[in-house]
Amino acid sequence: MVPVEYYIILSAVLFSIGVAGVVFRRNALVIFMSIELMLNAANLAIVAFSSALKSLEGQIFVFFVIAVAAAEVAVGLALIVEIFKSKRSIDVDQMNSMKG
Amino acid sequence: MTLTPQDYQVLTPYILLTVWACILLLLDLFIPKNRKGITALLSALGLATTLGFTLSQIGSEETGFFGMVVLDGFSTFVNALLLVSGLLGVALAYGYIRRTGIERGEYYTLLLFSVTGMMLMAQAADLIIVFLALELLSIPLYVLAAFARPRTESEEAGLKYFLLGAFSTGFVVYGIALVFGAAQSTNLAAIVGYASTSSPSLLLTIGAALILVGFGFKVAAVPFHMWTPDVYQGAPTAVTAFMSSGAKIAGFAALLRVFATAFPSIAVDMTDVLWGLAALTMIVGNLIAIAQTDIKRLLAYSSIAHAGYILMAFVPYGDASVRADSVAAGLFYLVAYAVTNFGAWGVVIALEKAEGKGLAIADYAGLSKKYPALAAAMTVFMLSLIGLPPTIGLVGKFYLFRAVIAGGFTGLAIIGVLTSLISAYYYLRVVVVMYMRDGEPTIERETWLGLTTGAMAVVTVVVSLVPQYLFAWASEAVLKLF
Amino acid sequence: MEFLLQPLTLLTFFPILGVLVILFMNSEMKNAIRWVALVASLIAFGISIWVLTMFNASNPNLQLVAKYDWITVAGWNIQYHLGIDGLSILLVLLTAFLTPISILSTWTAVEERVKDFMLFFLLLEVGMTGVFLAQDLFLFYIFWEFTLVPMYFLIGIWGGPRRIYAAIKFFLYTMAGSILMLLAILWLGIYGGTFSVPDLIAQGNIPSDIQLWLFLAFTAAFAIKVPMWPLHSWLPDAHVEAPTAGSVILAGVLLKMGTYGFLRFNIPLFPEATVKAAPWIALFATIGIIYGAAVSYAQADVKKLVAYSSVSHLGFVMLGLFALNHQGVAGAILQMINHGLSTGALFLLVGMIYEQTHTREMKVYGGLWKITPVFGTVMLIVALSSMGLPGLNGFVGEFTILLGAFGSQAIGNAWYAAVSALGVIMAAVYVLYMFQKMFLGPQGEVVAEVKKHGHGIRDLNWREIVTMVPILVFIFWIGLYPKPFFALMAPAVENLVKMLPIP
Amino acid sequence: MHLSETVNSGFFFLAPWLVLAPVTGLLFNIVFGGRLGEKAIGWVASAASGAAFVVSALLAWSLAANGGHAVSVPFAEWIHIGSLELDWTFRVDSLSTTMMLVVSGVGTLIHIYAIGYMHEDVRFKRDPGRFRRFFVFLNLFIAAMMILVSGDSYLMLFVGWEGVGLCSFLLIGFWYEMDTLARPSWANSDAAKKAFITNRVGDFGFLIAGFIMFWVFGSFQFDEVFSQVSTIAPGIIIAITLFMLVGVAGKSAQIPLYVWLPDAMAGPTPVSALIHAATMVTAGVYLIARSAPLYSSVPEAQNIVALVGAVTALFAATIAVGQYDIKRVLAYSTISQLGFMVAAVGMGAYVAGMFHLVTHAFFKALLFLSAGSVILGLERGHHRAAHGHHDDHGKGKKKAGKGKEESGDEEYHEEVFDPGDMRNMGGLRKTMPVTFWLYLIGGLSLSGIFPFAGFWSKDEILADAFREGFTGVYWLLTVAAFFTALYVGRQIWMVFFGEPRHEAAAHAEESPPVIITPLAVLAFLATFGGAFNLPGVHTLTDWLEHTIEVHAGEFIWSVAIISTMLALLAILVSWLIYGRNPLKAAQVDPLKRPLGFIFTGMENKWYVDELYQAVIINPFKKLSQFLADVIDERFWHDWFHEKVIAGTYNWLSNIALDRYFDQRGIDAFANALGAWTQSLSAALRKVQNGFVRSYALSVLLGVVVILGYLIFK
Amino acid sequence: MTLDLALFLILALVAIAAALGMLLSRNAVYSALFLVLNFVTVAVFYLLLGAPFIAMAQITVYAGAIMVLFLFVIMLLGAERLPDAKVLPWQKPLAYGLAFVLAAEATYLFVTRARPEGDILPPEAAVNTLDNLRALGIALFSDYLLPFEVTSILLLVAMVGAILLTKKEKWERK
Repeated sequence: MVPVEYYIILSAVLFSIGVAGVVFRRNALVIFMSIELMLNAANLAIVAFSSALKSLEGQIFVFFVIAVAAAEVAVGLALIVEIFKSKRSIDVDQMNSMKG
Repeated sequence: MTLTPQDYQVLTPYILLTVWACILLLLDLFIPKNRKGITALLSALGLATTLGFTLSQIGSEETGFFGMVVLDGFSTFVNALLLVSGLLGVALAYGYIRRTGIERGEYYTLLLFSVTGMMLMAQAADLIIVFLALELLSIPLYVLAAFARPRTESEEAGLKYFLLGAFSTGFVVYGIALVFGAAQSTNLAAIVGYASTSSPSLLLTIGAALILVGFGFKVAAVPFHMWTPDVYQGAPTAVTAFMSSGAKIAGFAALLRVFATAFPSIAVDMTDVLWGLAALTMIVGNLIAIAQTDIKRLLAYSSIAHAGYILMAFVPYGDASVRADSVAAGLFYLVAYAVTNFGAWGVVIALEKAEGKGLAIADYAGLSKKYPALAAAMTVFMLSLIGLPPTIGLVGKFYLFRAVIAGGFTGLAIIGVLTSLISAYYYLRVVVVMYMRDGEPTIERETWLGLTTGAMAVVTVVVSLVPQYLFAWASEAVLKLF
Repeated sequence: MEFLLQPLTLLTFFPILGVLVILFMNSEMKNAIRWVALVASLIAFGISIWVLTMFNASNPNLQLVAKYDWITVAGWNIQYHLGIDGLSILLVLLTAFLTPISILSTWTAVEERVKDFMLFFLLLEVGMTGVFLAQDLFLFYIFWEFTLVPMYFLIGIWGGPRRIYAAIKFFLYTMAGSILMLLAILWLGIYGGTFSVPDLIAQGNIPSDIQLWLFLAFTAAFAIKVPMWPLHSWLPDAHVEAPTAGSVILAGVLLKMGTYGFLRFNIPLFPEATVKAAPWIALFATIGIIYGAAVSYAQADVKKLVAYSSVSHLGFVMLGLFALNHQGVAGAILQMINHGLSTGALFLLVGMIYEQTHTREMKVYGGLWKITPVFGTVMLIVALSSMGLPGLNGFVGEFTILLGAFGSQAIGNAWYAAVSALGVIMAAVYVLYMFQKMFLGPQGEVVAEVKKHGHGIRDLNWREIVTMVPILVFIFWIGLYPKPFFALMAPAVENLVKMLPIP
Repeated sequence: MHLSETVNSGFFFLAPWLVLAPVTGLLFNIVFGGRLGEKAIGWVASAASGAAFVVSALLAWSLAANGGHAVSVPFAEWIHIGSLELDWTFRVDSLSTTMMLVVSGVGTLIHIYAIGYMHEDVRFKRDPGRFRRFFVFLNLFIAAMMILVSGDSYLMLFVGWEGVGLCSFLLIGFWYEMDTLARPSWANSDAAKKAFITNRVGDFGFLIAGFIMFWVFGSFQFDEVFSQVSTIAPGIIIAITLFMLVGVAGKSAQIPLYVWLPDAMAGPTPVSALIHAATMVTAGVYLIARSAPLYSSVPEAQNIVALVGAVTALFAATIAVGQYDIKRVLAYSTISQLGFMVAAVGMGAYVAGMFHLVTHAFFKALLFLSAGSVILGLERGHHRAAHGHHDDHGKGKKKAGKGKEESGDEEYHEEVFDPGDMRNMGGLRKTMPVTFWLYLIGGLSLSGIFPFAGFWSKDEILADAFREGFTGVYWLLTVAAFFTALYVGRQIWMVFFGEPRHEAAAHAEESPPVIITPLAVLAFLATFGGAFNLPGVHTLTDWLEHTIEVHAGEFIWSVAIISTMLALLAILVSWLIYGRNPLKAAQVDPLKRPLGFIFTGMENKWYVDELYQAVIINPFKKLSQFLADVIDERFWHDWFHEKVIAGTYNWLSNIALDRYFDQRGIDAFANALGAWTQSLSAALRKVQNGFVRSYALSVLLGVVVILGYLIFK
Repeated sequence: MTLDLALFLILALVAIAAALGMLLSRNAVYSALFLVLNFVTVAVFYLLLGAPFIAMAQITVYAGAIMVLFLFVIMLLGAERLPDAKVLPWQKPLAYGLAFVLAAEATYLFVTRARPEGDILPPEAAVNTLDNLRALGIALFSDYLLPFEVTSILLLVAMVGAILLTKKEKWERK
């Protein structure tokens, strides 16, 4: 029997790794992947809770999260591709024409 | 388990607008490229119709779709405000997107979809719906921000908004996960039911805090605000105008709905956090605004600062004796802010030139001589943003600070007024330039733009003289919320 | 209609009619615009006289009250509530009196954007009158803040070389104070359940420790406006840069809003705190009197000199108010009027000469009396009034103030009054210095300079004399026969003083 | 509680016309003067003053008919607030009528004299506006003086008190654009300003006295105050009287506030005679006499007043000896004589003081007006001589004599003749005989030579001092009397005897009748004025008895003999020094050698002006400058408000400098930024750096902090 | 240590290692592949937690569709590697630090302050129970009909947006 907090801690660690990726990677795609990792970690937590609470609600929520993630990916990748066309780079550090 | 007409009635405006948007998406294909004005008109028609339905719902109280959504005074108030914002967004965009060469029918469709997301957010009674609505309002905005591609700034704005938005969504989802873990449900009513039977759990608090991060991001509260100036600057101005009001209204509506309905039990902790956020937002927003030379960035920081003011209204949400008044004050201020904000952006749009020219504050020099009415309108908006008579901004601040003081947060109120003072400095600069500098500005004369701006100026002044009806509505709206 | 025909409503908002007319006039019709503005302000003055005739001086309470519910939803209790009593009637009259005079003074001084100027000026009148009449804190606050806006434009658009700086400074400083007052107003509104000043005074059960805080918050607003030392730093900038009419109104009326605020709100609303604070206010007032006078003397710019002299004069007013006895308060009210008249007149006169010479450096003047005898004489009278020569208005005010302060129980010792009396000497020093440097002595270089460009310096013309004569009449009237003026305020002052818990 | 009655009989109802008559005159001249000729203006003014005299006389007659009981004539209410009740009420009693008569009488004479004098004055450039202005001021003065002497309360007295101060200012600075020698200069206006401000210092004392009075007695009205004297602690009365003394010292030119009076000679001569000798300066004496019940109740204060008067009398007399300007000698003489009066009233010898006041008005007015006549004569002579050949006597001497005031005008190279410098005179006895005799009468009267008016009045003061045991005061005054005779003798020898030391003196001319006639009247009074209060007759004493508590002074032979002997001795000494060997042109004063630095001290007025300059005026200027430039401008305005407040504003908001925007206005705010704040703000600016990663970091930071707070709270 | 726990720990290590791999790989392709590994591991967890439907969705949608899309874009743009740059040197340590603090806070929270209730059932109890799947399906179309529909709209909007953003056509400017 695995206590639910083990899963939650695992998800928190994964989530933190995702956060770290967003914060310090420069590659827009990798950043985006890190965000997916964050969502994934959250999903893990939900499913774990769902399992511990013997509730289906969590699983359904995860289902919607996955769907939304897909929608986000569509838009996000389109944006990245588009910006690559004009900048010839997906380094987010290049995208600082506005600041201050 | 079947759906009844009541269920649909709860969501009539949303469904109406969604269906209309889908139809418009198709219709647009048949509208010739040079007559996209028709799309604009049609979208406005849709918004107006929906607004009519929404207004007819005043006084209705329903729950629908198995507790997923509610219809109450609050949602009606917010929906009406959102629909008006949508209408104004269309009116401001009409000439603008044509002139800047980005006229596409999808602009309006996306705007409609975004409004549907916002409305759903106001009606959500389940965290799942909150999450979905958040995405539904955001994704069109990501696209709209980048709508002026391949202009670098626009694309950058889109990407920044998207990456950071998705980042913050990650926190929201994790927050929902924790709340679910703590309260065994994502339904707001169920959560509050759980919280009332057991002692408040820290897990719930942390989950709520993470959800707060997501809302904080949407409403541009410090420290989740940093996307705001860049996105506002880079996005097409008409989009910025819509986004700065609409997204903020929706964000606050959801924040209020979620916190007031689900989390009163952890109010003690949350109040501290909200206090800090509000104070920080007012301070940082106003301070950085002073340094701006670009009117769009200036207004962006201004919108951050105002997020802080509105946040103040939510600080005492757990205190039963004052929260109704306080939240009503927040709603009123949202209206004041939206009206003023649209007006100010209208002026900005009028002065904007191709390629992002005409956006420096210095470009406003001499406006009062050449276009006195426009300058006067801008002055009214600036005064309203400062909170000076005779504008709705003053009445709003009065209402707001009163609620805050009544809640016992005098310190916060002091920060609020002091930062208002700071804000006077940068708003006045705009006035200084318009009235006390010489220059030869040119403006775009567009009927809808002019009408919108003028109407907003009139509303700003007139409502300040007879604010009681709006007051009454706002306080009515929150009565059944708690 | 009944609402609009209330005398006080009419008085407050009549200038709006002028604003509407001017709004639809072509901005090229400069003279017509001037006339419209003048006539509008004169009619407003007429209304103020009408109000005066209806005013019952022996009644200490609010009169001619216009009271309507305004915002009474959601636990709000805000009324449209105007009223006049002995504390405010003189200031209302002063406002209505100085506005046409100021407008008249701009006839040739303002040539650019006449339309805008007159619009702002009339709006300013609305705000000022409203401040003196409002009896609801919310309404008061609206008028109070509203006066900032037109004045800001008047300084910022038609001012001197550093006008924008001065305008912003004026705006920010005064706003800084008033927002703290806003909080106090809100607190009162919540605590008392109403914003009506008479009701709040009647309730009057604010705990004394809180009274002190509220008192301080109101003081922040009013003290900056007055301005009390050491918060005066905005004043010289604003005065020097403002156009003549702006300076006149600024000194004549706007500063009075501060002292009036103390009188109308601080003292009756927070009597305990008032009594506690009286010695401190007296201390600052005394410092202000001496400091303002000394600093005036060291100025090279005549407008700056007059500006600093206001610091000194308003120190007297504050000293009188916080003597908290009949003499002090009545003297202070009268001195507000006196200062409005004399300092207003000084600014007008300085403006008249500035229009010709375009310099305010005193050292380039000299011997003007010989060239412009009428101007010199008028200036002399006004200057003497300003330094408090008996027989002229300034004396009556300053004397009663000092007399009141000298024996004030609230202040507690006579030293403040005694030291303040030194200010009378110092007033002579700077006023005479100014008069000597400009009007006496050999002819200064500016005379020749002006001659080079045209006909030389001219004496006052008819319009300018017409501008000055009413002020001079009041200077003598108040100096020789102030009875009617005191009679107007006496019952109200009596009432005010009586309610204070002076040990 | 008015002790004085209000009477409807007699001419008392005319009392307001004391003031209204001159006011009418001045208003008439203001309104119609522009169309009148010089003469008409002058006569209108004189008539107005004359009318006041007539009213005074009628009032005196009515008062006498009323048995001398004081009468109040209410005119109008003035200030009524709470317990403060001030009215415009005239008071007719023996003391006030005495003053009224002197003021309006002497005033009228001087008005008439001025008609001629002003016309003759070289500074008068046939400017009718100036002429009119002069008479308007004179009438204003009479009006103010009448308010002063006829007021029924201290406050009304104060109104007149300040009013005459104003007139003094206006008239001293009458030739405001020049100095006494008609050169463009600030000197006259400086003198005027000095007079006003010094007077105001005195008024400060008066005001404080008034404040105490009000809060102690509850009134300013004379009778009400006096009736309560006995109920009040003496300490308070001492305070009142001493503060009042400050006022007296200002107005009546006593130590330490006398310094303005010599400079006041910058005014036209009639002004010197009227204001600065006969009337205004005696107001202080009147005030003390008026306040007799107060002073009499506190001997300590009396001592101080008497001492101040006596010291002033001697001190000023010594300075007078060292002066060269004919009017300046008289000015110091006036101070000295005022010292006598103040000493007298201080001792409680009110009658003696008032007596001396009256006689002094006669003879000092006579002296001043005669001096004016001399000056005019010299000017005429100079005018004639100038047509002949050039003369450079004046320049070198003038500098030594005139002292400081003119050192500022060094660049003024045109040769200037000073008609008032006694070193330019000599031998005028021959060219101006009438003036000489008149002057001589005045001089003898002033010196206290029997039987001239001055003898009687001065002697009464000395006798009272002696009798009342004010020994120190007595001796001081006696010595002062010696010096008085000495400078009078010196003056007369220098001016009228010997040979002319200047072309102008040689060509001097006698003055016209319009000038001489008033002099003759005054000379008559100066000779026989002693009759008003001859020992044993006591007319004035009896008269004043109705108002103030008096005692008839006895004539003390020893005192009279001592003072007369001393006076004669002084005249002898002056003859030995100045008469026997008349001064030559450009010769150093013969007293200088034997007296050395003492005489230098006298010449330079014991350096009191310099002392005040160094101790009071310069520090005040410095302080003002310091407050204005350093405290207000640099510290408060520039540093605190610009740097600290505005700078903090900018620093907080990271405004490095808004270059596009506003260089002059707003950036004045920003420009106040210090270097360190700039570098800090540059660091702050980096936060909003445009990098998505950093923005995300900000979000993360927020999350971490919030979670940390909630978890570890 | 039970078998469950051992399995969990091993998988957890793999998941964390894969996540770190994604985080630290210089090459975006490796990152993507590491992420796929992570997703698969998490899918196993889902199975362990008795959520087979979610596990399948994870594999197909995430590991399958989404990550393939990622890889596709990476290849398309040729953006496997970014040239080195030395901007924001303070960013990286700060990012690590804060992420570590976040993880630490979370761990602390879950371990000591707010231990979530309940234990995970053995997978056998949940896996392959048809009831479970059926209930899920029914719920999705009854109670959760609205979210479902909203999601469909969301996907539509995303599609429109994506098309709009990548369409070749350039706007002609006036």
